[in-house]
Amino acid sequence: MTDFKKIEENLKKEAKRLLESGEVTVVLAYGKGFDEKHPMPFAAKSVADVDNIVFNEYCNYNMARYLVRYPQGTKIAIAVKAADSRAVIQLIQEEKIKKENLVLLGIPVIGMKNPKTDEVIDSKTTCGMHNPVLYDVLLGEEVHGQKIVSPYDVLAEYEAMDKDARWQFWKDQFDKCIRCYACRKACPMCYCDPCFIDQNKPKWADKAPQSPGNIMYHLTRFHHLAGRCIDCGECSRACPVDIPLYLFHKKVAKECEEMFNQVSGMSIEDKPVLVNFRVEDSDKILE
Amino acid sequence: MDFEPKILGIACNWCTYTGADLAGTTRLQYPQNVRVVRVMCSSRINPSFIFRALQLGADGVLVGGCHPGDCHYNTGNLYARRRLATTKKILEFAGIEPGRFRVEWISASEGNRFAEVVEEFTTQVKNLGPQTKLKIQE
Amino acid sequence: MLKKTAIEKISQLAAVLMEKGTLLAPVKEVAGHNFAEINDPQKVDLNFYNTIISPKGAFFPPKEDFIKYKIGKTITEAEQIKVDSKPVFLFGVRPCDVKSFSIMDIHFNAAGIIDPYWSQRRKATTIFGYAYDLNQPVDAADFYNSLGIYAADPEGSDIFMVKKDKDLLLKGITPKGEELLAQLNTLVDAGKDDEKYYEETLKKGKEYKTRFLCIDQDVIAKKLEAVFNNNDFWTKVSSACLSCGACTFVCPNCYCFDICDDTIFGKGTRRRVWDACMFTDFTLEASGHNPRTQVYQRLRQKINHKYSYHVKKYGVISCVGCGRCTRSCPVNIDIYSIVEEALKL
Amino acid sequence: MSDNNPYIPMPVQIAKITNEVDTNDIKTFRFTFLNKEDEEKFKYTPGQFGELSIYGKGESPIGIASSPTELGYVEFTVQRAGTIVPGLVTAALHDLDEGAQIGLRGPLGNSWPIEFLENKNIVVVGGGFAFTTLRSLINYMLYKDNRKRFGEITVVYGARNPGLLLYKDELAEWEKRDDIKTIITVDKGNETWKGREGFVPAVCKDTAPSPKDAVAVICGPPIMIKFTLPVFFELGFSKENILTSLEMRMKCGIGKCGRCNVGSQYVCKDGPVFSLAELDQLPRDF
Repeated sequence: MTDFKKIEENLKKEAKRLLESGEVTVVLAYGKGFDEKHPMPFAAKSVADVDNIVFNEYCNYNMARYLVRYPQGTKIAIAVKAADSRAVIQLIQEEKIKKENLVLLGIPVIGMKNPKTDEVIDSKTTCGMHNPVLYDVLLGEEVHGQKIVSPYDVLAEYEAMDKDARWQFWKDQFDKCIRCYACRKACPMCYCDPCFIDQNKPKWADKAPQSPGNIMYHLTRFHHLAGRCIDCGECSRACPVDIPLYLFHKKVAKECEEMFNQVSGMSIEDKPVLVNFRVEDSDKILE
Repeated sequence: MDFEPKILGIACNWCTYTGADLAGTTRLQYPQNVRVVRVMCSSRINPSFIFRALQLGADGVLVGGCHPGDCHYNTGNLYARRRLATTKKILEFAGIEPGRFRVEWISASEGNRFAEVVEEFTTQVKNLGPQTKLKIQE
Repeated sequence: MLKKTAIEKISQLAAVLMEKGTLLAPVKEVAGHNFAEINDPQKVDLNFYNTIISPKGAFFPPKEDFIKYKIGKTITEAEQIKVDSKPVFLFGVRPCDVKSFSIMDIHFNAAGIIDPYWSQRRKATTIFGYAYDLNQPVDAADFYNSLGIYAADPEGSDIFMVKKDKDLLLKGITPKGEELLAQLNTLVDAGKDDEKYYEETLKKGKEYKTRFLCIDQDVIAKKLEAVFNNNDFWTKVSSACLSCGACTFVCPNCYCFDICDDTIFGKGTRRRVWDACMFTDFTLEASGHNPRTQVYQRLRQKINHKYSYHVKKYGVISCVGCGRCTRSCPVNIDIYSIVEEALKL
Repeated sequence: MSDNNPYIPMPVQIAKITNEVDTNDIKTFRFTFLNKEDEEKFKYTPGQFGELSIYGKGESPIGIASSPTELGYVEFTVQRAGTIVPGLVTAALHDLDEGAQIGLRGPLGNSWPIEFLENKNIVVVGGGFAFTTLRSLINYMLYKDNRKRFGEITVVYGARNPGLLLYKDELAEWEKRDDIKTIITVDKGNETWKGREGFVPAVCKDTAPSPKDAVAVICGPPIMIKFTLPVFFELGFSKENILTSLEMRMKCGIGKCGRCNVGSQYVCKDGPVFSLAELDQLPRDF
């Protein structure tokens, strides 16, 4: 099991060192919330802030979400778990941030929990990896010897569904949506301003939270994240009405992986699959 | 009464649209269910067009572009291929019949092919019946 | 008048109410409970702590249609949508949420122009307040005690309900509630011990402690005014904020809305929909100018609106401490902590 | 409910469209009421605004440009918005012809404080497109029954170039009158321009209106306001005697929808007119 206390100590130590030496101006990590179970994303900007840093099994937040908030060129250190490091890589691929401005504090972790249900979420709602893909400093022991669970295993039940039943399932889910846009705001890859749904020319959907607009919003959002979603599960965790958005994102990611043979956020050399092509792509994918 | 599907055709200006023209000028017979919209390139097609078309009552959407390698803008349709393939998968997982969406490469000289594809696709959509899932109820 | 029914038989009561009008009651959903219009009396479920989304939707629905029209027709042919004047029963509202209605009343129903939709819905509705279950632990996010509300306050309800083991005690509070209670024939008269239990619960409610912070509304209003330009403070408390609308949409006291025209197939509807001050385009003017472009400005607006502007304008804090915003926040921003910190400055 | 529903617009007809500027993006629309009783209901004071409402597009809050002394109609000067945010309503309005019917809600907001202005010398400073409600005020004060209620009237109005001046005919008329001092300036003239050149703040400095018993009413782009205010402070105007009109995004116009607040004040209901002294009480959040 992961030693959360040890990681917290290392995180504090590194944050302190980086801020003290002036190597970075911000450390994006996790801070104390109103109780143990509810830590918060936290931006430490001075050595004094470091005391507030915590790390425990409820620190699910993908801190990559906050990277685009800082002006280009800001030196940032960021705590990254497996999926978070993939988000950083993906953002680097999309040229939203530059590697040289970042210090990645890698956190290998196993046993992250959903604070609402206390269940372990490793591969169910997130990508199922335990070790960060890219890091400058590793804050704990790499996790090895775990049974490898495909993050796509949870899809089997839904893929097996009859298409009408699947439609009904998704329609019911989307009908719950209150359009608070927590999903897109929690998503590290959703950085458009304005979002297509907020445009009034063309106006893609009603502003009112009702079925057609909700479906339009979510389907298009899934499309916009195709080949970019790094499966951190933040959208579904953020959702106040618990729409399992991660399922759809996983499915699209799986399909993209099969069609284009590339996993998102694994290498800074890659290009996002949908802004790339190979001449030898097969027409089979269209069938 | 027989079900006559409404089909939105989105055709690239340089190949498929010209191909459709050719089909017309050579007086080829094909079903009139397709309403064609011209775009400059198949890569101009925003996937939201397809979702929106289905919401607004299209029973099927047919996209036509140049053959890979023949794009007027060199690589447009190569991007489009990847993008529209993804669109298809999304429709499928949402529970919408994938048969309602089709992408075909039809060149400017393939009037015959255009007529054939429309014929085929119309029959296919006809068999699927009216699209009621995404369609917004009036 | 105190009446009672077995909680098992709650669906019978629901069925009677459904005959009389529209019944809005908590139902169980995947993520938790929410108020919904009841079509099946079996669906009513009182086994909840509090709903995810506040019951404000009963009077201020997520979308309220004003006018229906056809494109190309003249304006005089547009059709106004009337509010259904059928009686509405809002069943199982926690005391803090009941309090929120009276706060919203000032804005919609008293100050300036009266909002016709809110006021009509309010008139048509009978509120069944429902005391928190004092045997359940209090949620860590709640802080309604700080706003002077207690777990078993019947104030504001027409009928107040208290759970007694397997029974539900119902007490008429207002004449409207008394009258309705007398008509509900599925209920039986409560006994002496029930009366005692009811009274005791109201008393014990005072000891059912949530988080507590001494908030004097004038002090906090002044304080927030004073720290308005303290950008360091606001940047710090908003550094985690994602700027989504979850907190405002679940809030029982947030009333901001947008008026929009939704058109399709040559027809359109002008309606109002919930909007959130946390959205970037909330204050975006046609000129392109936006006074609140930064996250800290928007969060500052939200906190100030509830704890400062509202006090100045309407004389009361626009928050009832139900803890929903904290529970729903994807990043656990806690309005209570922010107020606490602001007071310390 | 129908009669008193504040969200339902009253039907009006476009009686006249005047193209105000060379760039064709500012037009004055004259509306007449389809129902006579609506005209009664639409009793306004200069400085108030209305919500122009086009079904299918939305609503736009626009200041009333006509004066209440002009009976039988109401005028709005509207700029086609859309450089940054596509302005659906204003674009649709600009595409309409005379005779078209739209909706109007109002009058909304407070107004220029007429009682406060009475028996005082009035200095009106306007810049560019923000002159509309000032025109309403000026015409109101110049009306034959009203003129004696006010002291000297000085108008300083500037635009970027002569082609962008609004209400050119009226400006010419005012220049002829002797009960109003009209100073028109443009940032940069052209071949035919014979008037003054220069920025509004500088012109105000030159004109140097006396602060004695005087109130300055200033409306214009933020940059103009920023440089004009110091001039007036220097001249000795107190903050209570400088009035301006704020702009905020609005939707309902009746203080319900909660978006146009500056501090505890709703610009749509408690404003848009504020004195600088009042603004000092509010947080800088606009």
